Amino acid sequence: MKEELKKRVIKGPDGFEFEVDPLQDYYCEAPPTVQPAAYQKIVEKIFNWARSESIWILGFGTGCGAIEMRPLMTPRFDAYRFGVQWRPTPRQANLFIISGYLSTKTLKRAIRSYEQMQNPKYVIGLGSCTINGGMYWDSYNTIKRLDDYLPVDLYIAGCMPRPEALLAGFEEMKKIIRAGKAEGGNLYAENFDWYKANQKKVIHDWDMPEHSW
Amino acid sequence: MSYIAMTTGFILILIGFYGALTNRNILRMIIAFTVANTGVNLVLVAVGYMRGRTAPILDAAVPVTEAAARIIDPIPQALVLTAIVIGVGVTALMLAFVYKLYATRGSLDISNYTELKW
Amino acid sequence: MEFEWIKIPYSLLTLFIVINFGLLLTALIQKIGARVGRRHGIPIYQNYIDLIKNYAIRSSITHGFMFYLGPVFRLSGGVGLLLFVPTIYGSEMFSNLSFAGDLILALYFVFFGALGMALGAGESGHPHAAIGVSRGLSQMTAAELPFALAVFSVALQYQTLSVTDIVAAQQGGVLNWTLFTNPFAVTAAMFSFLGSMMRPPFDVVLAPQEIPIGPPTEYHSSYLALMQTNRVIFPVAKIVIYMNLFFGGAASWPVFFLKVFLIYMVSVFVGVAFPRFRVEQSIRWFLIWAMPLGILAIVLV
Amino acid sequence: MVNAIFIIATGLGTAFLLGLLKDEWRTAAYGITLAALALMSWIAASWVAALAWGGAATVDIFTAGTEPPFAINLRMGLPEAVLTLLVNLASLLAAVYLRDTMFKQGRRAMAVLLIFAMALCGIILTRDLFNLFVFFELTVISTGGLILLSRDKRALGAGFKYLIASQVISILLLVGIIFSYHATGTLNIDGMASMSAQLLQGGSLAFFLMFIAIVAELKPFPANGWALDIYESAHPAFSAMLSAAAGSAALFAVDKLLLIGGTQWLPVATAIGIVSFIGANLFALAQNVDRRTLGYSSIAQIGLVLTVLGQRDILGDSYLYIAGGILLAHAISKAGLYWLSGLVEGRELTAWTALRGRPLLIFAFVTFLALLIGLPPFPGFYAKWDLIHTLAAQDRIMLLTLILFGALIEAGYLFRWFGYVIKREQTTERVACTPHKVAVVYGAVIAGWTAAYLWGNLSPHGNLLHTLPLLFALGFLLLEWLPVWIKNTIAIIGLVAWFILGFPDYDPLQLIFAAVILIGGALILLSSYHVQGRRIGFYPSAMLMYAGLAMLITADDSFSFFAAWESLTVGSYFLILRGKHSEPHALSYIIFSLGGAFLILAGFALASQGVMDFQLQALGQVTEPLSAWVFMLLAIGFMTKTAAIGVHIWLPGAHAEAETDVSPMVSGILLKAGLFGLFMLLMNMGKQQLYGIELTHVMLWIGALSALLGNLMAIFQEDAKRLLAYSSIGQMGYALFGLAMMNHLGWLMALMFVINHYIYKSMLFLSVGGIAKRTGTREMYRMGGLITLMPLSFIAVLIGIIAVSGVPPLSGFGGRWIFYNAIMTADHRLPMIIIFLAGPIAFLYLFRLIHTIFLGQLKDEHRRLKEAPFWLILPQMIYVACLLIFAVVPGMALRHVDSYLNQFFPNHGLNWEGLTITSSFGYWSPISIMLVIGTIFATVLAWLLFVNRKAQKVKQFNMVFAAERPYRPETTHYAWNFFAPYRKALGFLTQPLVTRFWEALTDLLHSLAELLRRFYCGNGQTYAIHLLGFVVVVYLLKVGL
Amino acid sequence: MIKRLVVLLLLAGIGAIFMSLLLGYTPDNELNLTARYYAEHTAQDIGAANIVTAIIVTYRGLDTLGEVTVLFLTAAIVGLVLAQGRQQNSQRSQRKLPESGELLQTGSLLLTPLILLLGVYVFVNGHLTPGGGFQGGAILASAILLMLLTDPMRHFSHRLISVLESISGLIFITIGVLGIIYAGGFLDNRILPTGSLGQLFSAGVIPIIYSFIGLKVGAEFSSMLVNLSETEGS
Repeated sequence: MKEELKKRVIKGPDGFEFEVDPLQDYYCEAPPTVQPAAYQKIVEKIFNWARSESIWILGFGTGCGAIEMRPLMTPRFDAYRFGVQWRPTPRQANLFIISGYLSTKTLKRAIRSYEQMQNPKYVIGLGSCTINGGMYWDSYNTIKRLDDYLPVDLYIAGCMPRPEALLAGFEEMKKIIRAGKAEGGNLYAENFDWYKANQKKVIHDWDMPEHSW
Repeated sequence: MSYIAMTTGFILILIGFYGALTNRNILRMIIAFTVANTGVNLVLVAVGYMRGRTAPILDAAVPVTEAAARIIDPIPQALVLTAIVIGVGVTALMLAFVYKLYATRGSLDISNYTELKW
Repeated sequence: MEFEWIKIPYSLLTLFIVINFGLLLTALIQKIGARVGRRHGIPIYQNYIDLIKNYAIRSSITHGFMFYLGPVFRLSGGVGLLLFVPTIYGSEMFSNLSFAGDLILALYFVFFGALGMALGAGESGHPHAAIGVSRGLSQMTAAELPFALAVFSVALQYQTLSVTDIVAAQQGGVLNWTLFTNPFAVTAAMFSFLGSMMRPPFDVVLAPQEIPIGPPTEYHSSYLALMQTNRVIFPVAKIVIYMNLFFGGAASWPVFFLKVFLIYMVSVFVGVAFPRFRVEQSIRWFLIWAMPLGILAIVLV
Repeated sequence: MVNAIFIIATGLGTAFLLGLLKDEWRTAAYGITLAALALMSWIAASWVAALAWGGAATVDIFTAGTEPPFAINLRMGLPEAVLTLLVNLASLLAAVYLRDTMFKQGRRAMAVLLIFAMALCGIILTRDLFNLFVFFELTVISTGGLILLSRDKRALGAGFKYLIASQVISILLLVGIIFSYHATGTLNIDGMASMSAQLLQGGSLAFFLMFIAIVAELKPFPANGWALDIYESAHPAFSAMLSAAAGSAALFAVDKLLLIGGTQWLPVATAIGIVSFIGANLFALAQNVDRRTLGYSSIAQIGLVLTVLGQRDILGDSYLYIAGGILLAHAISKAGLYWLSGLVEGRELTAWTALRGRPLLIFAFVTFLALLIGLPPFPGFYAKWDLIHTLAAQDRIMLLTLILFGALIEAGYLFRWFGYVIKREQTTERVACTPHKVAVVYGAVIAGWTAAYLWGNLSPHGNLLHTLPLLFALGFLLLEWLPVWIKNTIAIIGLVAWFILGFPDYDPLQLIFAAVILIGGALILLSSYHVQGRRIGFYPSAMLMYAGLAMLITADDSFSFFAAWESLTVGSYFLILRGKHSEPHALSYIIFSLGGAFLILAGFALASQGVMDFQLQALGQVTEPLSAWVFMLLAIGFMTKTAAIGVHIWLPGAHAEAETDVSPMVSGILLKAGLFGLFMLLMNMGKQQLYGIELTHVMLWIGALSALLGNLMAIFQEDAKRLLAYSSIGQMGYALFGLAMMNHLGWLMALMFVINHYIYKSMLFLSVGGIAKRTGTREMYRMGGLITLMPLSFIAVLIGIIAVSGVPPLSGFGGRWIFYNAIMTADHRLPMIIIFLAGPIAFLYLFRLIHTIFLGQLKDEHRRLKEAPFWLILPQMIYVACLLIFAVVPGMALRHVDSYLNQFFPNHGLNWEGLTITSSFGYWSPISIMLVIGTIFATVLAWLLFVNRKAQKVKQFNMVFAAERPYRPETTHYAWNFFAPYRKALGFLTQPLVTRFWEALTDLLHSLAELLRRFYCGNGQTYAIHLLGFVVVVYLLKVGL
Repeated sequence: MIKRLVVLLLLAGIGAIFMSLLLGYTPDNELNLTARYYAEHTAQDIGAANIVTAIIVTYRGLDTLGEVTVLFLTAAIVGLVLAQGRQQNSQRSQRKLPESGELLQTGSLLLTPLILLLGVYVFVNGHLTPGGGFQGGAILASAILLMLLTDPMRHFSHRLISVLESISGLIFITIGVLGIIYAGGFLDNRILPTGSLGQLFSAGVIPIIYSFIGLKVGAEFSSMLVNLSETEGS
């Protein structure tokens, strides 16, 4: 446990002493909950359509694949045509692209970012490394199977896949969303303990709350 | 006559002042002041002097009826007496101070008594 | 001008028109920007989808009372600003709620949304939000100055503070526009306009990666949807003021659409051509280049 | 009536009688001494009574059964009676005070004391020159003896230096006397005066020598080193006598001598006096030894009286009143202070902190300082008023300036001292409180107040001690033993009652100010209920301020206006000084305020041109070349109070360091005094031109610059109260600007600012004060995230900042709207630019205020904070309600004022018909705005509540932090140097140039004093040289050249 | 050096003042108003042959009272100063002084009574001849000085001296006050008949006053001398 997260005794301005437990006082402790779909099917359908046509990607490059995302913004590929755009903050993003191998160090950050995204949220594993570890299958420092840690909706295989493959992936993703099958967020909430156990297995210095709101 | 006395008086005053202002020894300063006082007294008397007249004592030589024409001005004489006595008093007081100063500090140099300043 | 109940539906109508126009306009502008970069850019209806999607996000968090109210302030500010200014000149229908106050009301009401938003962003506790607010407010104060000078100049020129009267004074031909009768004021105001549109070179407030989009960094889902709504209303409302003050106003909706678009394009022309200013640079820029024009406008009027 | 010669006979006889007693019978000897002094005092007192009230005439007392000029005669008139009473009373009290020393030293010391008193009476009574000399020598010698009473070893050296100087003086005096005698043939003063033509012909050297010798007895600056040494080292009781009694007697001697010298010697006295006054005051600045400071002050005061003596030719009937007032104030206060110094063991000025545990002694100290400085209602105040008026009427402007300058310096070091006493850390020094010594000090206090009452009664302007508000304030001194809540209730009732009483007589303008001051003051006082205990000193000061304010707005003539002004200044100074670290700020406040007050005094004096009962309306009748100067002086004076740029540097510290409930008083209410003054001024004088420059135009620029720079400086403050204080500078700049526009709406705007600024600044100061109280800091970056813990404070601040920034729908917008309408008709456009820039900047600091305190990250140590105390919150909530109401129906207060302003500016008023307020240019409908915005806001909020009903409440670290998490709240709260880009761009404007200017000025004065006082090298011989040098220089200046 | 120069310059200035006084001085040819009054009225009003004495004791009696007080004060203060010193040094053993010579001892035995007598003569005749209380008193004191020179260890009664001094002073004042009651004013000498000019018992109370002044002055000088000598002796 990092120093700043340990309990500490604090003296208030009036001289009154009390204990501060950062994990409780500074972080929301509630576990994630399953967010139901709209009551009306038709409404949900419309919503899913809108979600599929407005995919906001979290601008977070976790590995070498991040370099393949840049061309998507250029005139050559112009992903904006498809309603795809990048957001700098997880709060506003819907889609998290894990771009290539994910070191355990980065995993921690990836988990945090993922948990801070709002439901519904989607994960795309980009490249072979996210599927089975790829060429780093025996590395001490990368995770092998992304799905154990975050609910992946779609893998795009390749080492690395070209931007065109990504575009194809987006189209695929849209289909899944429209079909109402992209419920990764709820999956994560349902199997929260399982995911946490997996995550904690590889992340030894777990210095954050259970769920990063 | 009165001019001479007066001039002498003034010169004595100046000498007294000079002595008092340049000697650092306190005793010398006091003596210088007595010189100056003497000069003042001389000036006082000289102002009252009138040529060819006599002391303002009425006796056979100066009958009451002629007094106004015969005597010199008596007032400066009265004044000078007072001045002398006062001078004596102040001098005595200064000496007492000097005695006390010397007893406490063992110095007669005026420039050593400058602990109060600014 | 007195209040009548009929004004309420009329105002709602104005609002409806402007929201739709704004959604399309901003998409169009973005598309134009994309074309400059030789991209296709977003579809013209993309804003609608984004808006629906944001309302469709199922979960949300709140940092507290002010955080919650921030977007409400923001949108109220935008809507209020729009409705306090008569949209169409000569139309009783679309003079909206301008009976409540004159030009000064509009000028000061601009701050209402900004203040609320800043407060909401502040309560998120995010330092980047605070930095963004700091930059935004700093830049705004400098940018407002030439505009205020220009408005004062125009008010002096027409001897009135009523927007309707100012528009009325500009009728009867293009040459009667303030643009030609008081060019310094208009130039100063247009400089100020650049600064208030959050487009380059004055968009360091939102620096997307340095301080992830600044004040709204913690906002999402329906909060963001409200802010998006405001994002389409507010520039239009603002441009309406410019249009009324400097460009003869609009007597009909088509003219209105055209003028708003053209005025908006001014900031696009500048924006696509110039890189970003730092905040202190933009403050200096406004004080050195825009303010003297405003002073000239005041002195010469 | 007992023959006055018995004063002398008693003194001498008793002195001789003491020699008969055995050395051991000390109690008897002491008793006799006291009895003798009491008898002498009684004789003097009976003469005072007879001459002042009994209608007795001045009596000449012959000796030797011969008529003057042939024998010595004495005279007993009113001045003589008062002065002998003063001398004898001082001696009597000194004797009481010296009890222990007297017992130790025996009958000789008592005899010397008696002779000293007797000799001083002799100096006062005698009408014979040589006799005067004899009595002078007697005082010299007895001084030499009494110096020895001191336990201080250094006193001996000081005494000797004194004797050296006396020798020189007596030599010169004797030479002068004898030649004067020779020239006139008489030694009688009156006789000589009638022959003065004869005396003064041929260079008048004889008179010069006499005059300079007697003047040298007054210890004029710079020939006075020995005197200071005595003041410093002698027994305080003796220093008291030397300063009070001997100084007065010597002054009276000079007065007599000037009878001989006639008018042509008056300028010499004036010059020597004024040089002493300024020089000694200047040197006192650099002093930190109490008795020496008092010594400098004595010299200064005597110099001032000498200056007054030099004005005899123009003062006429009021000569005695003025000179006497200043002299009496000086004598009583200096004696009292010296006696007090005997109670304090340390000799540093700061050692007087020992007084702090004793409120009565502090009261005594305050009384003495007030007497000395000449604050109302003490004699010095009346005297200074008349003096300055006469000087102005006679065109002695230079002298007037110098006197006021010296008085300012004097007030500076005295108030600094007071600040030390109240605020400095207490040293280990104790107060040696023996009952008889304390009784003597109280005796002086009583004398001081009696003198105040008497002088008030004699004053042609009416007695200030008869005014109800002042009495009410002073009455709290008697209630100090009560607990706070009782006093507070009385105070509130008093304020409200005074408002109700005065209500029918106020015109609309006064009504607004009265409401802000009295009702507003009562509201702020509500917050004072949160204080426990007795809060000694608070209520008299606060009520003094309110009394001053209440009197100010109803004042008709210049005197009552100025008296009220000084009262409120002093009261507020005491209030401000109560803050924890407010000592230096309170000092700069009082210095600037007094400086401003002196300008006002000078302005009134110039305007009145000798008219005693000068009505404020008459300001309008002042004629051309003069009126501009009057206007300028008054305007600068008033602007000092509103803290216009250039004279603003006192405000931030004073307002920020004051106590929680004092800050709103001094900011919300006190600043309005300056505005009221400006209203009064502009109403009566209108536009003025000086060398072709329109002065209101200059004011316009000053207002605009104040607004800009005040706001700009506010945004860079880390201290919340300081921020508010700078904001006040800006706000007052706006108000000043509005006034200076000289049109209907400008004034209306200024009035609106009066109300608005009161409400929101009081509210903000109260909330910030409450928060500072809870968090224990005023630095905003140390706070943060308090919104959930202190929601009510947050609401107050939120409403406050919306109101200040002028954002609709709250009342601040009304002010802006009127402002825009006002500038449409203003003559000058360029200052508007600055005002335009200032407006949005206000937004910056306001946001910072609310953000860094309430939003952002909550700190560890603040997690358990409670909401501010109820009594702090209550007025805030009332203010919130007021702001909302005022926002909806501004016409409630303003429409009356608006129509009132029609008499000054008939054009461009507002139309208040119906719900919409219309001007010639635009319109504004507060109710509609409120409704529209409310409706839109509610609708949007309802919509958000609907779509966002499931929002999860998260905590402060649950945020996007670039995939990391925050470390500590301190490092996550972006608050310090919040507007860094602004500092980069415009920070150069906030260079503290003004502060540096004033600091350089005070540094200059201090280092000048520090450097020049080296001149007093401590060597008695050098002092004698100084003395001779002084004589020669005066000779060269007056006679030779 | 600079100091001397400054002093010389200053004195040049003072000298210039004196010089112009001197140059402006013209001796009177006849008595001025006041002096003439004294010359003409003293004999008749006061009855004193010595006009100066009349002036000193009566016309300017208040001055004289002051003078006496000066001496009284000085004596008191000198006593005060020296008494303090003595208190500190009283522990020390007294210094041994050499014997004064026989000539001095014999001479003083012979002269002391004569001197005292002369002193008394001088002050008793103050209103007739040059001299008076002050001169007489000083002469009296010189006798004491002679005695002290002869035997520095001689002890004088302080008490006696101070009683003498005080009583003389008190009588002076009492006579002055009696003047208010029985004659024209304070210190008026005419409470007793003025007698005939030139007689010993003439000039009202002047001889009495002058006698007491003489006693008082003598006592005061003596007191100072004694105090000084005792301090020196310790």
